[in-house]
Amino acid sequence: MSAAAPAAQNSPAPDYLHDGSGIASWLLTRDHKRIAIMFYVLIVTFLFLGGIFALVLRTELLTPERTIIDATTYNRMFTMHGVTMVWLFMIPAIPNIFGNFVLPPMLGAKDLAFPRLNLASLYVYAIGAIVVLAGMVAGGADTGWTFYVPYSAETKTAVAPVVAGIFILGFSSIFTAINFIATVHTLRAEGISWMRMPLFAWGIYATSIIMLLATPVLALVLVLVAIDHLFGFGVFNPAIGGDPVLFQHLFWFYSHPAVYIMVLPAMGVISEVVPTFAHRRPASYTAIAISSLGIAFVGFLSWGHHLFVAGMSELDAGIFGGLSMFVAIFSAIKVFAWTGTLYKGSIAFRTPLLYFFGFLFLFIFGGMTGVAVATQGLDVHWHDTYFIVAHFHFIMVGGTITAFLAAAHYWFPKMFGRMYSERVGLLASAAVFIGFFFTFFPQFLLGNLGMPRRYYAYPAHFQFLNVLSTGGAWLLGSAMLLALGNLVVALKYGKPATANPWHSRSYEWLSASPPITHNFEETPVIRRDPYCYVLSEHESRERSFPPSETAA
Amino acid sequence: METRHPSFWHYGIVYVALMGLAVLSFGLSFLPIGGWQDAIAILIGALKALLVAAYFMHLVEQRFANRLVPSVAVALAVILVVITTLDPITRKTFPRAPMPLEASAPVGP
Amino acid sequence: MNGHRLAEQFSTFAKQDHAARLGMWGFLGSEVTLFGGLFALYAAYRAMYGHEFVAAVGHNNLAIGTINTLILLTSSFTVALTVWAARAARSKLIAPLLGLTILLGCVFLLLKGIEWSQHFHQGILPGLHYRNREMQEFGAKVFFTLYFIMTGLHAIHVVIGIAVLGWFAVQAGRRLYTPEHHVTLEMATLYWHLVDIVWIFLWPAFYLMRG
Amino acid sequence: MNELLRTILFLPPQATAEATAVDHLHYFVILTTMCGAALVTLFAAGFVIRYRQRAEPDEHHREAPGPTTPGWLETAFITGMFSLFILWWVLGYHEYVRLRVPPRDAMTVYVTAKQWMWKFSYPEAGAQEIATLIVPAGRPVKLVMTSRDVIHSFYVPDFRIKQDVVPGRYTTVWFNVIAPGRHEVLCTQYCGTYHSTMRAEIIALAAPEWDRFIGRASPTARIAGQPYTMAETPGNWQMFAPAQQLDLVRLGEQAAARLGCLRCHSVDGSRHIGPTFAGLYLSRVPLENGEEVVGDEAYITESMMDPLAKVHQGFEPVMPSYLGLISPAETAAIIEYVKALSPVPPAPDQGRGSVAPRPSGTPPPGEMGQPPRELGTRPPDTRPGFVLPSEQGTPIPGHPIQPPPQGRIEIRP
Repeated sequence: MSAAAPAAQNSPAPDYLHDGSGIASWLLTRDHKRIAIMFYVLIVTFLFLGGIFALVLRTELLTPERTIIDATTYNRMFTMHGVTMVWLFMIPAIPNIFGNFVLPPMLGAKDLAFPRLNLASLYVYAIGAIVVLAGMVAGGADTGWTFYVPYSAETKTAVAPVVAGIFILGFSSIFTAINFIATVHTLRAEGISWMRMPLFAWGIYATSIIMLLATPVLALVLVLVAIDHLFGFGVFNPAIGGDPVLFQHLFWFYSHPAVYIMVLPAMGVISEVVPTFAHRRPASYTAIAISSLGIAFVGFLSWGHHLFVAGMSELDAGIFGGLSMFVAIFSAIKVFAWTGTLYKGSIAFRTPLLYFFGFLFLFIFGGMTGVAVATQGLDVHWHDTYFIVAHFHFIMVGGTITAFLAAAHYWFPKMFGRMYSERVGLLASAAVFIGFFFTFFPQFLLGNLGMPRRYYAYPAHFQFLNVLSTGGAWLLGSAMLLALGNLVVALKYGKPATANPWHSRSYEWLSASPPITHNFEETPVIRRDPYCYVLSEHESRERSFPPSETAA
Repeated sequence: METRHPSFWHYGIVYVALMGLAVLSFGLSFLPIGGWQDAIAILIGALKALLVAAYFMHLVEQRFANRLVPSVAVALAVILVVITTLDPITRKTFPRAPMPLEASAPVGP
Repeated sequence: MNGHRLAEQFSTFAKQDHAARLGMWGFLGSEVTLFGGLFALYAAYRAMYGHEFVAAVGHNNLAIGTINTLILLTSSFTVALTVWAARAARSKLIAPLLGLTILLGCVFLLLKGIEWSQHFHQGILPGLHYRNREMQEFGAKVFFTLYFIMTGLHAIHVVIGIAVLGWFAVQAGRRLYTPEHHVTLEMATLYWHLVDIVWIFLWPAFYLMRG
Repeated sequence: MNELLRTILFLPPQATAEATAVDHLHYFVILTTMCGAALVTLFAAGFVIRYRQRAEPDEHHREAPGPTTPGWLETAFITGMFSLFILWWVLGYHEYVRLRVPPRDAMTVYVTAKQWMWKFSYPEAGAQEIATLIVPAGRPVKLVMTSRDVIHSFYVPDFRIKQDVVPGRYTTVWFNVIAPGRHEVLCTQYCGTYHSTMRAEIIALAAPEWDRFIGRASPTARIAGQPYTMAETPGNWQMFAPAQQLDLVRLGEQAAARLGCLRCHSVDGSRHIGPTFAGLYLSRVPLENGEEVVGDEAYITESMMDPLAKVHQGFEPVMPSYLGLISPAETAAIIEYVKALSPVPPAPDQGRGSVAPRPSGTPPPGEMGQPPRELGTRPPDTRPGFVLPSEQGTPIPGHPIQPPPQGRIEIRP
C-alpha cells in the first residue's frame, strides 16, 4: 500500500492511496476504495485461516484412524473451516472487495450511495469476525456449518458465540446489499442505461437482492438455534413437538441462495474478464445480464433439494427437483455466452484469462454435477457423501476462488497502480487448477464409493482416494500462496501500471490507476456501451466525457 | 414522482377503513364456519396491510423500483410459507407431527 | 442529513431522496422475509397440529389482542399524519403527533406485558419451560413457543420503533422538516408502519383463527 | 458395460435391483456431464488458439465487431439444455419414488438410532440386535426408523439407499437384497463426536438360514415374563460365518465388535466414550460415587447387564444395557477377551485408584474393530458361573457351545 504509484495522467489530485495519511484517514474514511482495501486485508486473512483448517483436516484424513488430531478437534475444525470459508470469506469476498472498489467507477459514480453505511458494514463485519473468532478460541462449535438441530441445541460446545458472530455478519451483508442496490438505481452516470451497465454490475446487483432478502431468514434460524441452545426455548425441539426438518427448510432458504451470493459476483467477474481479453463484446449481453436476475430469483425456489432424504414429502421433492433444473439453465446460458465471446475475438492470453479457463471447466463440471445431485433418485445415494463435498467445492472453490483470483489479477493494476509478474501469475494459475483438481476430483469418486462427509475415521478401503485428495490439497495451498505472494511482491516492486493496461473499454478503466478519491477528474457522460471494441480506446474515451472538458 | 400528495382526509378515510376492517374481522371470527374463518382472517389482514402499504407508506406515489422491492420480498415470503407448509401436509412419513421422544422407543417386542 | 446537505456522490436531491427511500424499502423487504420465516414455521406447525392450535388460539386473551390491534392501527394513522404535516408545512404538529404515537406504542407494550404475565402465571412458558397442566399436548407447547418468539420479536421492533420515533420527536422540536426535505422522517414512519403490518398478521394468527 | 463403468466410477457393488437401476441413470448423467464440461472447455481452448491476439493493441486500435449470436442458436442451446435437464428430472423422480415407496408385502424391521449405534428389532421373531441387521435375501424389507437423540441417517452404499432418522418421527426405507452377503451401513448425518464410528452391518441370509434364524425365536419365553435372551434364539451371524478356527478370545473379540462394545471401549488404553478394556481386568476401578471396585468377572458382567449401577469415574452414564441381548456364551467370551487385554494382572499395590493407561504388553493400537496384533491366548477359565467353550471345541460338560460337525461354531441353547 505504500507503493508510490505515479499518477498516469497529469492529474493534480492525489490518488486515493495518498489522499490523506495516518491511521485515522483509513479507519474513518468514507471512500469506497479504501473500505474495499480494508476488506481485502481482512478477508484474505480469513481465506488463509480457512485454508489452514482445510489442510489440517486433509492431513488428518491421510489414514483411516487418527493421524494428527482427535475426533473432537476434527469436528470443531471442519465446522470452523466451513464457517470461516462461507461467512468470513466466500460471501463477502467478491462483493465487498471488488464490488466495493469497482462498482462506483463502473457506473461513473463518485462513491456508493451510502458511504457511511459502507464503513459501518466494514466495522460490523470486523465485529462479527471477532465474535466468531472468540467462539473459536472458546473451543469452537462442533456442529458443522449447517448447525442442524437438535444436535446444535444439545452439544456442549461454544455454539452461541459462533452463531452470534454469524448473526452480526448478516447485518454487514444486508448493509452492503442495500448500498449496492441503491447505488445501481440512483448513481449511474448520465448515459449509462440499464442495458449499458457492465455485466459485473449486474452480477453484484443480483447478488445484493439475494443478500438482502435471504440473510434475514438465516438470522432468524440462528437466533432460534441460539435461544434453544442457551435457554431451552426450542421451537424445533422434538421434546416439545418441534420438527427438526422445518429448521432445515428455513436454513436452506438462506443457504441455498447463499451459493448464488457466492457465485453470481464470480460470474460477473468472468463476464468482465472474457470480453476484455477477447477484445470483443460479449456474445449475448442481454442473456448474461438477465440470467443473473433469473438466477437470483429462481435460486430462492430450489432450497428443498437439500432435503431429499431428510424426511420431506415426495411432492415437495418433486417440486424442488424441477425448480432446481431452472437455475441450471440460467448458468448454462452464461457458460455458452462466455465461450461464444471467445469466438472470433482477438485473445490476449493473460493470467486472468487462464483463471477463466480453470473457472470454466470447474464451473461446468461442478454445475452439471449440481444438476445431477438435484436429480432425486441419484441424490439419495450421493446426499451427505463426499460427492456433495466435491460438488460444492467445485462450484464454490472452483467457481468463486478462481474468479476471486481472476479479479485480484484483473483489477490489480487499477487498485494499486502496479503490474504483477505475468509469468509467476500464469504458473500459479496453472498450479491452482491442478492442485484443485487433484484435491476434489478423487472426492467425487469417494462419494460414489459411499464415504460420508464429516467422517473423522473411515473404513480402510477409502484410503487410496483420500491420500490423493490430501496431496492435491497441499499443492493447492502452495499454489494459492504463490499466487497471492506474487501480488504482494508486486505491490512494492511491480512495474507502474498505465490507466488501462488491458485496453478494456469498461468504464472503471476510464479512471487513473490508482483512481483519485472521487474516481474521475471530470464527470463522465457516457455515449457508448462498455464493450465497444469497435471503437478505439481513444474514441471510447472521447465518448465518455463531455467534449468541452476532454480537451486536456 | 411525488406529484400529488394525499390530503388529511385521505389519511382519515384510510384509517376509518382500517378500523372498520379490523372490527369486521373481529366479528366474523365468531361465525361458526370452521376453516373458512382462517381464510377470511388472512384475506382481511392482507387487505389491511395493502391499505397501510399503499397509502400510509405512500407506495402508490412511489417509483416502480420502490414498489418492486417489497413486492419481491412479499412474493418470496409467500413462497417460503406455501412450500414449507406443503411438506407437512403431504408427508407420508408418520406421524405427520412429531411424537414424544419417550414413545419413540422401538415398537418391536 | 439534518441540514439537508446534498452528498457529493449525488447530483440532485431527487436522486438522493430516491436512494434513501430505496434503501429503506430494501431494509423493510428484509424485515418481510424475516417475519416470513416465522410465519412459515407457524403455518407448517398449524398444518401438523390443527386442533391443538385452534384450542390454544381460543386460550389467548382476545380482548387484549383486539385492543392492541386497534391501538397499533391508530398509531399508524398518527404517524402517517406526521408526513402529511411535514408536507403541508405544519411542522408544529409533528412533535405532538410523534409523541402520541410513542404513547400508543407504550400502551401496546404495557398490554402485551400484562398478557405475557397472565401466561406466565398459568405456567405457559416458552420451550422446555412450559408448565401448564391443562393443555399438555405438543401442539399447545409449540404454539406458545411460537407465540412468545413471534410476539417477542415484534415487541423488540416496537421498542426500536419507539426509540427511533423518540429521536425524531426531539429533532422535530427543532423544526427541521420542510415540505421539500422530510425524507428521513418519512423513513422512520415507514419502519413504524412495518411494525403495524406485522401485527396485522400476528393478530389473526394468535387470536382470531379459532376455526 | 455395467461392470466396467461401475469400476471406473468407483461405485460399490449393486446388491439390489434398484441399485442397478440407479446406477444406469448415474452413468447417463455423469457421462453427459463429463462430456459437456470437456466439450465446452475444448471449444474455448480451440478459440483461444485460433483467435489469439496477433499484436499488442494501442490507444487507436479497433477490433472488428464480433459476430452477434443468432437468436436461433441461443434458443437451440436453451431448449436443448432444458430438455436434457427435464429428462434427468423425470427419470430421477421416477427412481426416487421407487426408492421411497416400499412394496406392500415388505417385512418390517424397526430401527432405533442413538448416539452412536443402531438397534434393530424384529417383530416377527421378537429378537433385537445391535449393529447387525439380519435380513432374508430375495424378500423386500422395510425399515421403520426413529432416533432417540439427534438426527442420524441410515445409508447403505451397496443398496444406494439413504434416509435420515429423525427424532420424534418415523421414517421408512426399504430394500430387497438379491443374494446372501454382507453390506456396510454408515451414518451420513453428522451426529456428534463419534459420528464416523456409527456403523453397522446388514447380513442377508439365504432362505433356509433365515428360517433357522427366525424360527428359533421362542415367543413363549417372553410370554412367560422372562427377558428374551440370545441363547434362546441364536440370531447370530456366527452360525453362518465361514468356517474358521475360533478360540474363545477371538470369539469374544468378534462379539465385542459386532455388539458395538468397541465403538465406545478402546482396546489400546486410549480414552474413548467408555473406559478402555486394556488392563481393565483385575484393576481397581474408581466409581462415580467415590467407591472402588475390582474389575473382575462379576464387575464386567454387571457392567454389561446393568451398566448404570457402577459407573466408572469420569465417564458419562450412557451405556445401554445388554441384558437379554447377549448370550451367556458371548458374555463369557467377551470377558475372556478383556482378560486377554491385560496379560499381567496388576499387583495389588499397583495402579491404585485408576486404570493403568497402558500396561506393558498390551497390544499396540489396531484399527478399531480389528484384532490387535498379538492376543495372549489363555487357557479357558472354568470357574463356575461362566459357560465357556473350549479352544479346540471339545465339549466341556454342561457347555452350551459345541462345534458343529461342519467345523462351524454354533451356539445353542
